[in-house]
Amino acid sequence: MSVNLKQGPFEPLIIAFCCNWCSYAGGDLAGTGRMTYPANVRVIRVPCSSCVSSNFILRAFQRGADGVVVAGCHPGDCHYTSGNYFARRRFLLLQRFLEFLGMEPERFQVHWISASEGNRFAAVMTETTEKIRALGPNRKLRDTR
Amino acid sequence: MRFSYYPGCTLKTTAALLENSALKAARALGIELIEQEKWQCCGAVFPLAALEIAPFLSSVRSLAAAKDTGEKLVTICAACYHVLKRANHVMKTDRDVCTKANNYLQLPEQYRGGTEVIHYLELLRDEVGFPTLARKVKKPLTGRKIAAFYGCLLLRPPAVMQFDNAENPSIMEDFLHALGAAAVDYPYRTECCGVYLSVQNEEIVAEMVAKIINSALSHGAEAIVDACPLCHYNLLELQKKTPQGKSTLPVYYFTELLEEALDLKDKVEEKMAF
Amino acid sequence: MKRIGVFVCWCGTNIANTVNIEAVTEAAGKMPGVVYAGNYKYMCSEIGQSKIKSAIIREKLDRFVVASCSPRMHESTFRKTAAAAGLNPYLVEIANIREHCSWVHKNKGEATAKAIALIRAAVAKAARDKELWATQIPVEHRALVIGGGIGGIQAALDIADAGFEVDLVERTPSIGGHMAQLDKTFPTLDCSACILTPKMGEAASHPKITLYTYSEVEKVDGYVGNFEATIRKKARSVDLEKCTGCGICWEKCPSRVKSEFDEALSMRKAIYIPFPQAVPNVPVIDRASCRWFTREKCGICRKTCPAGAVNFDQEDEVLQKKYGAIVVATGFDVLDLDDFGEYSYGKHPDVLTSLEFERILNSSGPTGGRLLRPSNQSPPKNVVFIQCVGSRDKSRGKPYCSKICCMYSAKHVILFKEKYPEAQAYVFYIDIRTAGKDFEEFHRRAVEEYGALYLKGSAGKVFPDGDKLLVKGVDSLSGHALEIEADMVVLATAIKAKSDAPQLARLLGISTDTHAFFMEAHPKLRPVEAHTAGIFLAGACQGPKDIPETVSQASGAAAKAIVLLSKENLLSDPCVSEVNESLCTGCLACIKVCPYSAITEKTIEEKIHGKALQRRVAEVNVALCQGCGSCTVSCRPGAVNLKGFTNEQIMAEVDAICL
Amino acid sequence: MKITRDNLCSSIVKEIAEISGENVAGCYQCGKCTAACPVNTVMDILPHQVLRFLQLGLVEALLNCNTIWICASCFTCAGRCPRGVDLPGIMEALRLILLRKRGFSRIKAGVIPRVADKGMPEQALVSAFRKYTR
Repeated sequence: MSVNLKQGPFEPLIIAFCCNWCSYAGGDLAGTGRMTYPANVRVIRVPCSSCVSSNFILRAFQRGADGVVVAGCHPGDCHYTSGNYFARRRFLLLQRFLEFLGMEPERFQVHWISASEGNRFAAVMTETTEKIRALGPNRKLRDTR
Repeated sequence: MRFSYYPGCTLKTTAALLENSALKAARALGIELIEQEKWQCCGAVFPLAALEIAPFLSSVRSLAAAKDTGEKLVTICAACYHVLKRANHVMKTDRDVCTKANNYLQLPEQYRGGTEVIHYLELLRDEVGFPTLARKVKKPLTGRKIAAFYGCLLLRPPAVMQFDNAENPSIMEDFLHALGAAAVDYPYRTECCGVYLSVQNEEIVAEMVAKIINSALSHGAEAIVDACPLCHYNLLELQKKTPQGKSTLPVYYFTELLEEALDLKDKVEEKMAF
Repeated sequence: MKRIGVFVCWCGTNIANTVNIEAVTEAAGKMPGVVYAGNYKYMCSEIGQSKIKSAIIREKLDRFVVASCSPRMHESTFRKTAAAAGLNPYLVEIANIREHCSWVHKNKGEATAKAIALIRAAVAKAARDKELWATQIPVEHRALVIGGGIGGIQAALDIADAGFEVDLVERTPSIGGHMAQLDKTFPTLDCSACILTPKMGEAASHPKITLYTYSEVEKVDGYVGNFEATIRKKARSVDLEKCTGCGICWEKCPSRVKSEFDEALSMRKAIYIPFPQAVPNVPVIDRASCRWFTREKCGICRKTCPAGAVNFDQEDEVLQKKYGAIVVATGFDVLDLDDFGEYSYGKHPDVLTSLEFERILNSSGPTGGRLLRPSNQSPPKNVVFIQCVGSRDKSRGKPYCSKICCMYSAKHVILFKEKYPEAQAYVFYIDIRTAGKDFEEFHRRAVEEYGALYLKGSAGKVFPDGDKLLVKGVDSLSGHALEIEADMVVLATAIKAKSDAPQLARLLGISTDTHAFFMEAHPKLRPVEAHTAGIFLAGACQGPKDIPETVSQASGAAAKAIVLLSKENLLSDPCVSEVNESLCTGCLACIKVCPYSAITEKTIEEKIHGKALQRRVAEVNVALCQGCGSCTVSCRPGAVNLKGFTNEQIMAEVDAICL
Repeated sequence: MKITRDNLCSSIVKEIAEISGENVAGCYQCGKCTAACPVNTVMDILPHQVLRFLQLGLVEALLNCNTIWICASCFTCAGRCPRGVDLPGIMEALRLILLRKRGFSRIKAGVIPRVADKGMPEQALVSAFRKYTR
């Protein structure tokens, strides 16, 4: 399901899982700095990128998200020391799995955004939205019930 | 009320109108202005070079003479007020110059700046009082929108002149209110009129005058009033050289309005007003 | 059925300008479980909070959502509001419709739709919130201060004076830091050593302070109240107890090396104390340049030491200690000028950095305080000071202002002119920044009383011209390009973070900014705390600072540490993992991913079909768990859940957003 | 342009300081004097630049500029200067350096009878003589 329910050009729905310490704070900084990015992005706050289960991502696609972003602290800068390393490994696997299912790799992205990178947060969200808008609605994994 | 009075050269010649109206009004208000016996020209500009004493010795003579009579020294001309007050300030604060001046003048008694120099406007405000003045007005200038023009000499430098709030003065407006007129506030009221630049650089002064006149006009003034013969000349004469090419705003000495409000003008003069 | 309240904040116009508050409130009122939805101009205000409290009572709310600014801003505020109204504080959720919505979107329709979606997610999460209770963890009443400059010394003294034990770890052989290198201090021109050395002595003799000089922190484990640090005491090769500091050893030592303390402007020995007032007044052997250690010859120091304190066999000592709080005060470095060839720095001895100039001015410095040109030992008549060398330079240097250069350059001008009243000082500046008590007045004295010619602009090139230096610069105020023949050129070189600051940050689990300065928890409201609880920042390691600022930040950090250390117990965040033992299969995959070793195994007894069976399950130590949630993902049967962020809650959020 | 201590402390710089009694180093070049000056549009060197030139010892340019003759000592600048610099005094000093030279006068021949005829007040003529001649 897309953001605008009305008929019109396709607007993708993007869910971003952001770790509380870096990327969510980076998103806050983007706000404080009034750096605009598309409203298609909806952020879910999690303590660490390592607590984002693949289930959450699959569920998002299943329920109609056109793209999913997981954002965490830069490698080495994890608030919990090592969480993002686990996340990185796990998501590499998930990315391959999604590709295997025939999904465009752009639909699931992992980014490292620090608390001081408000501009990067806005840029990543803008870029992702544009890429997915170009790809069109996601059809894989969708719950058609 | 009795005061020493220093007229100055200009009031005895080209600005006779200023002096006559001021003296007439003073008499009507019961003020006695005793003209100093041997006054000399104040020099028109205050010498700015440190250690130069010769140019203001004449001022010191007048100041000392006033001190001898124990009276405040009243001036009507803004330039004379400026020069006398600054000369007095130097005598009060610069011991070196003071000693030199005294040595040179060989006065019967040493002069150290004891005289108080006041302007005719201050006389009206502080000695007569604007409320009293308002009561004595016979023909109030009700409904007349008049812009006060202060110029430089009364106000600056502020620390020495201490005439009024230099950046936001009110004495002339308060004076106009006392006469029953409406005072027009406009941003150019404390600007420089161009002073003596009109001797050789009329075009510069014309430009400065144009700014002042236009500012007053755009704020609704029907006339402009001043307290300095040179401001008066520049505003009146160089207004004709402004791009409009003619006088658009009548220019008065403040004492002319005083005279009118106190109903001291003879019939012929009255016809000319406004 | 849950009774959820939704409170939408306008944040003045911050939210209300971009988000249709009425539409959002109306939509929220219709969300499942929501029995009340309202809005107010400033929800965080006293009035806003009392509106929430009275709604809780009036509408019998059992949980609520505030749609407002970031939870990082006011989550704790609204949790307190809940507690005040008798609700468990963890039954509160925040929908961030300011930073993540109204501030980043311009289209009101889109922003309103997004705000509704975010609130829907928060409501879905709130519906699954459970009451949570904080647990108590004990506090180790000892502080670790890293860095022995003025910041570290001040923090250590303050904490020790409050009655707590402090370990002060300094990497170099003596405490004192950069301040010990300075000649005079602005704006009072106090002699730097005169005000610093008493503090150094006080730190050394304080019964509650233990100095670890020539030592480094190698590892830090644990968490607030319970850190465990590994400290390496490098082998000094001199016995701290036996040595009397008589100085015979370094007099006799035949190896000469450039002195770090004198910025390489003088030589020191291989066995040395960095400067005469060093604390402790005990030398170290620099083994890399010592003949005994490099060639196994010499040994003069050991032979001559009357106390028999020299010990070539001494080894590094590694100790582990527990701390409740850590203060980081590791200071700064000076920018390397290799990329700034136009100043001829390093090519001509009369071109100096300001820190080098400081040493030349100093009476204990390489020239004994005589200000002479390094090239020919003659007195300089014309000295050109160039400010912003590498500062405010986003191409080759650092984009930030180094903050102290305007003031110390004014100080240098004054000290120079005091020595040579007939000489001329020139200062190239871009802006003069003298925001500090008596700072502007001090700067104006350099200009007006000491006649320094301040030239607005920079110097484009400095090069030798005969026995002088020709400085080509500009005075942008007059529009004149200038040439000045100088005897000496002093470069106000940028301050930068310590080159190994990122490593230390990693070790401590704190973050650094783009320039490797340590990041404070909040730039305005929590300027002395790091993001990690229990770690505090002091001095230039957090950003360029002068001495008074460093000292006040150090005292601030100390005060924060004292607040922590004076507690018997800390309340831990209840948002930690829990194991559902009935689901746990005992695979213990969670133990491998836990960064805090907070998960252990335990054996439980169960009765199955009337038979007692023992089996292995995972158990979370709530004092150690920091709530990252790594374990929840690693758990195959889904037995581990993170309280406050359960799998069910996040799934519900996903569903709500996709609706 | 070469800057040396000799330029900065030349005898003429000292003379200007002596006549005006002002230390030009007091000026920090905020430019308020220029911003406030009612005749800034017709000056070839702006008031704050006059101070800057003096700080740099560039007296020659100042003795050849029209600014010092256009400045009418209205004291608007001095009244507002945050550093309390008496710029009119410095302008006067620059004028005096020239006026004290033998035979120097800024009054153009024939100007006096022309303006006197127009009823210009004595105040103007005396002022002009005091400012333009010696």
